[in-house]
Amino acid sequence: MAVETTPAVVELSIPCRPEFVSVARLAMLGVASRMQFTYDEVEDIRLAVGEACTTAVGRAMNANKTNAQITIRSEILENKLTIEVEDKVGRMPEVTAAAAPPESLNEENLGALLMELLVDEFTVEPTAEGGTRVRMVKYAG
Amino acid sequence: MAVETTPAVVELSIPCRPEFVSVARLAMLGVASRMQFTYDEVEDIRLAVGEACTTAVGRAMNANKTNAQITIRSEILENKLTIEVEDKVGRMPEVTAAAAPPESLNEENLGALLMELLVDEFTVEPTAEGGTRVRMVKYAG
Amino acid sequence: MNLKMNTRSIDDRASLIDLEGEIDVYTAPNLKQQIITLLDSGVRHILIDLTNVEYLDSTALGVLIGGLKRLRERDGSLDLICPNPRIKRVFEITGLDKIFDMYTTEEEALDKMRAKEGK
Amino acid sequence: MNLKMNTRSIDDRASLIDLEGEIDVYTAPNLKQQIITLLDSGVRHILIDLTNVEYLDSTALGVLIGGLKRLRERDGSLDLICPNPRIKRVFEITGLDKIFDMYTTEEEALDKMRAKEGK
Ligand SMILES: Nc1ncnc2c1ncn2[C@@H]1O[C@H](COP(=O)(O)OP(=O)(O)O)[C@@H](O)[C@H]1O
Ligand SMILES: Nc1ncnc2c1ncn2[C@@H]1O[C@H](COP(=O)(O)OP(=O)(O)O)[C@@H](O)[C@H]1O
Repeated sequence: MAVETTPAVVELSIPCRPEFVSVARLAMLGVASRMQFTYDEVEDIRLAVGEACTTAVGRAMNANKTNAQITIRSEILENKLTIEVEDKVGRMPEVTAAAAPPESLNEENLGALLMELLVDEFTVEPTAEGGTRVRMVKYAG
Repeated sequence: MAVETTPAVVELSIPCRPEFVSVARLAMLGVASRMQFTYDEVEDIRLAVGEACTTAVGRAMNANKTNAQITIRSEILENKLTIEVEDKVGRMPEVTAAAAPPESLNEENLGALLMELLVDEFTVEPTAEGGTRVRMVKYAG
Repeated sequence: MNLKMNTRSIDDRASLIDLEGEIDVYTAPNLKQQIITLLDSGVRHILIDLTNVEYLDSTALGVLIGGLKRLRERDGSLDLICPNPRIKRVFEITGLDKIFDMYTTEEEALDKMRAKEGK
Repeated sequence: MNLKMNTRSIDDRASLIDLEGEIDVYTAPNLKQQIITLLDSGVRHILIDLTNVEYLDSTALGVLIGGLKRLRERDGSLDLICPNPRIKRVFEITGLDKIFDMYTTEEEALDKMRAKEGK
């Protein structure tokens, strides 16, 4: 069994605006590609991170806070990738994605549903600064 | 003429190790692709940033400091991209790339030569923390 | 990393939107606008070709669902051409493959759409 | 984003290394090792096919220059197949296109290499 060692850390900060979400996706593609993930798992991670940033951008646009930054922090261990996406633009609304019938899905709960489905662990918590922290864990191999 | 406004900032921190340089390249590809650069200019930026990180990784490996981080900070204005690559792993040696005949080029001065050729402004300075800061500016359009 | 959009008229009630690139929070509004423009011009059957789409997120799904609703309200249709298994998978895991009529080739999709127009 | 390497023997003194992907500070050591292995096994003419290389940096150039020096010291050669203008440009702006023999097709490169072996 692999011994847990100190994780490598990649941290990215982008403006909370639609045109920068692709920067986060590309950076995560780079991180995940260097790990033991399959091609499909790398795609899952790219989409999950894109969704996490997209909810923040949506809330930032509603709150007129597109000057804020989003932080995407990855902790990389041999077979475990932990990603925390943190914003300062308000709380992510409670979502009941899994229960909803497909017809009633809107963008917001679709995003939450995708994140839940694409990673192994998915938690959302409000931050002390009045924002949201999405934490996702994906295991490789 | 375009009015200078507050730049958008993208900041990335990666471990000073060979396998993470591609993460910086991908993130910069994302940043540059969203600006008014031509396809060739985007490639130039990708390579220049790769070279800046690579010199830091080389010095980190020599100094046994691969636990350090490299910071890649981009300031994005409508037609001006400023990139600062900063490390804490010693000084970049003086390079006299432009003067050297091609035969005498080694990896180190090749890297410096490429950076000089690929961006519009290129400066190297030691940091207070005993590292190096490479500053590159590229104008779009 | 952008979205290229190519719209082509099939007949006065039907159009095909050919997409290439990434449909995300940055580019999806362009697709939404295009759907609205077609609707306003009287188009009732829209075929969206996702063959060359290499990324698509919840924003894209939202726009497609919205378009589908609007068109169905007007007895129209919004169908998808989606041979790429990665992209198809996003519809499958969200259950949206049950909401959209999805085809693998343009030919097949056009046949089915003409049938819908017929009735 | 990795480097795929495929080595094929042309004759007992010549080999072709077909590369695909990115040659950078992470992957260049593999190429260096492969060149050294070939040298140690008696190969004196190496042809490197960069057709499917989509990124190459100073580390890659350093390995190629080092290989070229070692082979020339032994009356050998290290030539490049490089049809991709983006990759070729990196050699051109650094002046290295004057140091390496660079070809557009494998056929052309093999012809010239056989001529070198001949003398
Ligand atoms: N005419 C339209 N064409 C395409 N997409 C639309 C349209 N109207 C709304 N949408 C999108 O569809 C999604 C859900 O549709 P719906 O609930 O009908 O929208 P609305 O918020 O206008 O009531 C929304 O996310 C919206 O972005
Ligand atoms: N046998 C070899 N094969 C491929 N590359 C080499 C070899 N030896 C050295 N190199 C690379 O070539 C570059 C310069 O070559 P050279 O000056 O001959 O190397 P050295 O440092 O061994 O004297 C170095 O960056 C090194 O990485």
